[in-house]
Amino acid sequence: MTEQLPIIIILGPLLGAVLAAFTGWFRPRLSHPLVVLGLAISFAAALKLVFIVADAGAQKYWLGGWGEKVVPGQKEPFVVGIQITVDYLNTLLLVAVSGIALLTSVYTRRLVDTELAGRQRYFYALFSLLVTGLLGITITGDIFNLYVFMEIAALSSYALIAYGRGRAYMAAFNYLIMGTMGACLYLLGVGFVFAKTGTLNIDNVSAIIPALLNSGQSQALFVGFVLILLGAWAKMAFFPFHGWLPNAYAHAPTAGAAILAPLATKVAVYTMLRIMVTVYSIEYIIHSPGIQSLALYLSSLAIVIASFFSLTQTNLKKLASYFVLSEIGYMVGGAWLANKPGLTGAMVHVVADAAMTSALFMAIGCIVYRLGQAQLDDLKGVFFKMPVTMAAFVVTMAALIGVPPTCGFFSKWYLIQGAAQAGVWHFVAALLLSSLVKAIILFRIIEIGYNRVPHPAIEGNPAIPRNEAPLSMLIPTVAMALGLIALGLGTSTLVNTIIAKALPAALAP
Amino acid sequence: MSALPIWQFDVLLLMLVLLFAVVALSIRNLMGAAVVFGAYSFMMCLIWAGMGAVDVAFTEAAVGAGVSTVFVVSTLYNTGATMQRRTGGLAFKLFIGVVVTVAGAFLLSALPDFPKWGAPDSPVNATVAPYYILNTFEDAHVHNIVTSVLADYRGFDTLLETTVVFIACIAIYSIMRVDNAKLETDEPAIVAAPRYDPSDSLIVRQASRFMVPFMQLFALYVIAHGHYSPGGGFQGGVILGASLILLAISFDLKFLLRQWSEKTLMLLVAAGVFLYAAVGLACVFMGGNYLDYGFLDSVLPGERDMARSHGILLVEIGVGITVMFSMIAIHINLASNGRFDRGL
Amino acid sequence: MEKLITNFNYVIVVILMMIGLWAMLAQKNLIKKCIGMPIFQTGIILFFISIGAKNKAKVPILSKFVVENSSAIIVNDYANPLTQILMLTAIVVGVATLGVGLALAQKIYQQHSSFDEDEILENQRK
Amino acid sequence: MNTFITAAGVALIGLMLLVLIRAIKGPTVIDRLVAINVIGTKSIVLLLFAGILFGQLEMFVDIALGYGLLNYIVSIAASRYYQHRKSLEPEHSPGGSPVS
Amino acid sequence: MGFLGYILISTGLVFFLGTTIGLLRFPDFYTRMHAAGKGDTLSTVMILLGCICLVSMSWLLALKILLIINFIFIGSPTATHAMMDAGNKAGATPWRKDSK
Repeated sequence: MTEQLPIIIILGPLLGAVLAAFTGWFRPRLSHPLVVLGLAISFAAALKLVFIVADAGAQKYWLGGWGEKVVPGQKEPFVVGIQITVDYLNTLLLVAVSGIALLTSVYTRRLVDTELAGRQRYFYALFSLLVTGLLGITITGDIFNLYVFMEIAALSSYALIAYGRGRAYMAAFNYLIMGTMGACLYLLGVGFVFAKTGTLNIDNVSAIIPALLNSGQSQALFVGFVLILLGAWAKMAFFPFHGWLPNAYAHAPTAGAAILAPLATKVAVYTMLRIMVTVYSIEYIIHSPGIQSLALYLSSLAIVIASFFSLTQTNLKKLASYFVLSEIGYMVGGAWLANKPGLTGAMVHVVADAAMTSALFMAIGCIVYRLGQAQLDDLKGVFFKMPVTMAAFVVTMAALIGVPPTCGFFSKWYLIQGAAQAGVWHFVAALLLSSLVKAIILFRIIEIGYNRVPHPAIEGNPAIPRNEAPLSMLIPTVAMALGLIALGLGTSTLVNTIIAKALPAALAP
Repeated sequence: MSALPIWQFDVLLLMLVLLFAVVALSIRNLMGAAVVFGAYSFMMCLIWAGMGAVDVAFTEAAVGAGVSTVFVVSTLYNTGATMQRRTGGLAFKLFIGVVVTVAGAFLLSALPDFPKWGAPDSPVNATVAPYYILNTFEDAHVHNIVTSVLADYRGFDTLLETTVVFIACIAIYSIMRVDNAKLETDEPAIVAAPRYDPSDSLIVRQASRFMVPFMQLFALYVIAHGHYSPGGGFQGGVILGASLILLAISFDLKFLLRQWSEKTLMLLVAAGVFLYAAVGLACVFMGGNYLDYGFLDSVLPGERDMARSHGILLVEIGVGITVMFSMIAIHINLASNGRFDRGL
Repeated sequence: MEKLITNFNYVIVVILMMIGLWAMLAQKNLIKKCIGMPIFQTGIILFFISIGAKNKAKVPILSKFVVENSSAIIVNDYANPLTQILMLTAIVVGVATLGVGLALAQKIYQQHSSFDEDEILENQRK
Repeated sequence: MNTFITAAGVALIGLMLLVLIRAIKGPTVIDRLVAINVIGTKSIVLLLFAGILFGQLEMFVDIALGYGLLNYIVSIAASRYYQHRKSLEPEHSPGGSPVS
Repeated sequence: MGFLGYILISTGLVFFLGTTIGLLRFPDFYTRMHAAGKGDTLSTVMILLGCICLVSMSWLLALKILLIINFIFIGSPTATHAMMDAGNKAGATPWRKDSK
């Protein structure tokens, strides 16, 4: 049965969603456990595959059994069907996506019951379909199939955002326009690559491309590359296309934002990495220095601008959205450094940032659940009111800043190392600036939440009653925060056993 | 010029299509824009038919020209088709225009790299595609190569495509549906209730009543005959859906909802996807890979190739069910403003 | 220049896509944006179908004659089926996106009585 | 025969272009609707012509049939819009709130 | 038989020319509708009949084209009626000889 594991990763949430759509009409209470079950199956399969991949290398799975066939007139065999691949590059992200989705699905139960009362018939189905799309983008080995998964993820995220009502409709509409534009640009780029190579399978394409580049037919491939890149950038809200993200995530219901914010953008970053590292080669990146320096400047700019705007925000959800934006700058910059530590940093950071953002939004969700809103000024005394949640929050912020034993520190360390090695000092400066800004914000929140009220432990001051979020929310939050530390401690193992092997061999050490 | 069979048509139609696109965007009344956009899709479909892409043309005729125009019209029905004349914003439009022009020039810079239009030995035509053409009958006993590639070689794409329709349906349902019992006060109904006068549409009703059975018969033929001629689950499903939409339009939404309740519709939408996914899963239990219908030969009649052929038919039926009921549910949601009582 | 004439299709494709893209980004009216979206998409679809077209090729459906007499199938007699399948999927995805966009636009209109982006933003600021 | 069909098709497209002028000029939406309806019907004919030129008419007839049916639905839907709403809105209102 | 086909298609094209001119030149919605409704249906039907005569085809195929003709014969006038009704209800003003 192990050879069926890759497809089980997709089928778990897909079938869970379809069944949840059925039960939504008969036994609405049953939808949630079904989705959780599907995600759990998916997570188990992904976890098992990590070990298989670490032992035996990349696993390929051919849908419908249509594998490599000899085509008349061609020397090499080509894959005629759709292939899904689990290799060193995506196996960790698969675990991260399915694991975070599993925890979040447990976590959202109470939030949905209160926030979306009476309208939650299809919420879990859409939630599960979003995860299906994200897992699919990560696992697929076919560039067109990736587009379809992209649209699955996108359509369900528009619906999840629109659950927020009011301003969320406009935010979702803007996201729809930007998202469709991104997907279309991606599809067009795929068209350009397809026109020159004639196949859609990532392995086959990457085998053909070097010969085409050497024979001087590179303009169409270059245009295709740029188009795919722009598409991925629009999907991940990278600097010139970032306008939709803060509104979309801030106006989405908290339960929706908790799954969208950590995963949607990270998977788009993965798409970019996949195209850069596997489909085109890293030499291609190095030999097209024009875009390389442009991308690096853009990522520095993205970090700086997002940091600046995060300083001016008064809403916790919006603040966190700007954090997401600046983290995207990290990953894009790291990838475009195109050297070993830079790429390692980017790959680690994709996983680490998914976990950090998830923990952040979970903590914010707990606060929203109890306080009803997330304005910074309303946080007075929140440290006394919800000490466990706030402890998790502080740990998460520490990880975002990059304090040692957490995972944020290690990925950032790799990134800075890579930038120093490539001599891109503006990127180093942007990274440090962003950490500084996050530290300032953390201290501001501590100031508001801890210092602005009289300390209740001191005699004579009014006691502030403890009022934590319910356990079904608190436990995932704390688990996620502890996971950040665990991930930090395990970083070197992960890098040595898996990520180091995902790096292209041609890369200078 | 290329020597495609009918390049004269192609060149003229391409010009016409550009004109339609510009007209659709420049008409200031949104109803006008929607209708011209429908005609744009018709033209597009002719172009594709002219290039030999009959299935694509069929889909575009059913979807682009037919159903999506009806969707736009029903949206406008609940809102309004007027556009305010606004001054200003010209600088922004010009700026975007410049950006877009630069992007276009960038795209055109790849032009010399492309193989000649219609060259049979271009990479796209010579790399993987010959395999499908040569082996489809042996592998799946299907005449229409497009059907076999769609549902078998690249069947996973089609499963996901069906899922996309399913998602769109439940997304629109969750966005639009409002509880009739407690209409929110913060979302006032802009539109006054439409005046419905059953006496004014006798001719339309009788003509529709005459046409609907033929449409449904034709749609079933399209689904079942998809192995031999253009068509398949998707096109047939859209036409089936369109036939019921026609009933809803020419009679009344209630007329449709009496036969197909909200619950039935939404359950059937999910049922189609479930059927498709379950057929794939059955292949896994029979020992093959996901969606490998060849392994169903012990339950379906015939050898492996016939099992594939029947497997394709099964999943096409699944696609048809999902698409049909999605189209109806989307139309009802858009036309009745999520109230499921009356509308276009 | 010669390339420009032989690849006339691609030029139209690019113009079409850019019209759609311009409409999606520059138009202030939500419905016009929604209409620009499929125009962009059909441009892409046309591009794919164009690269799969073959001179003097028939539609990709095997005739009964070829199948029954098991005569050799000549590849160049049939248009490329692969691009067509990809674009079938793209069309479906396009209409799904259009539907969701229209639903959102309708909801926005209910709140603001307008499809105009500027007016909606003004309303939201109040 | 093929030359004749091609010529007839080109003539049809030319006439469709003229009909399009009515769709552009308006003046009211319902005029555009009429013009588009005519173009839609003629597309069916063009589709059959394409089938004849391909020599595979049997593949194109189904599409033409579907075409005709859907064209009818669009026309009915668009005319229903005006039958129910009962006002031929001006092409644009002079600013301010829309009339609806 | 083929000769009949040529004649039918040519006549159909002439009728379509009439439709187009009518659509462009008539002064108001109702008269344009008159040109479009009648000329369009007739010309389409004629061209389709011409196709049946011109191309040698199986009975099934001919039957399908006859089915298309049937649908156009029912659908097109109904659509015309609906649009006319829509124009009337929406308040399209008829042209009078004395109006400018």
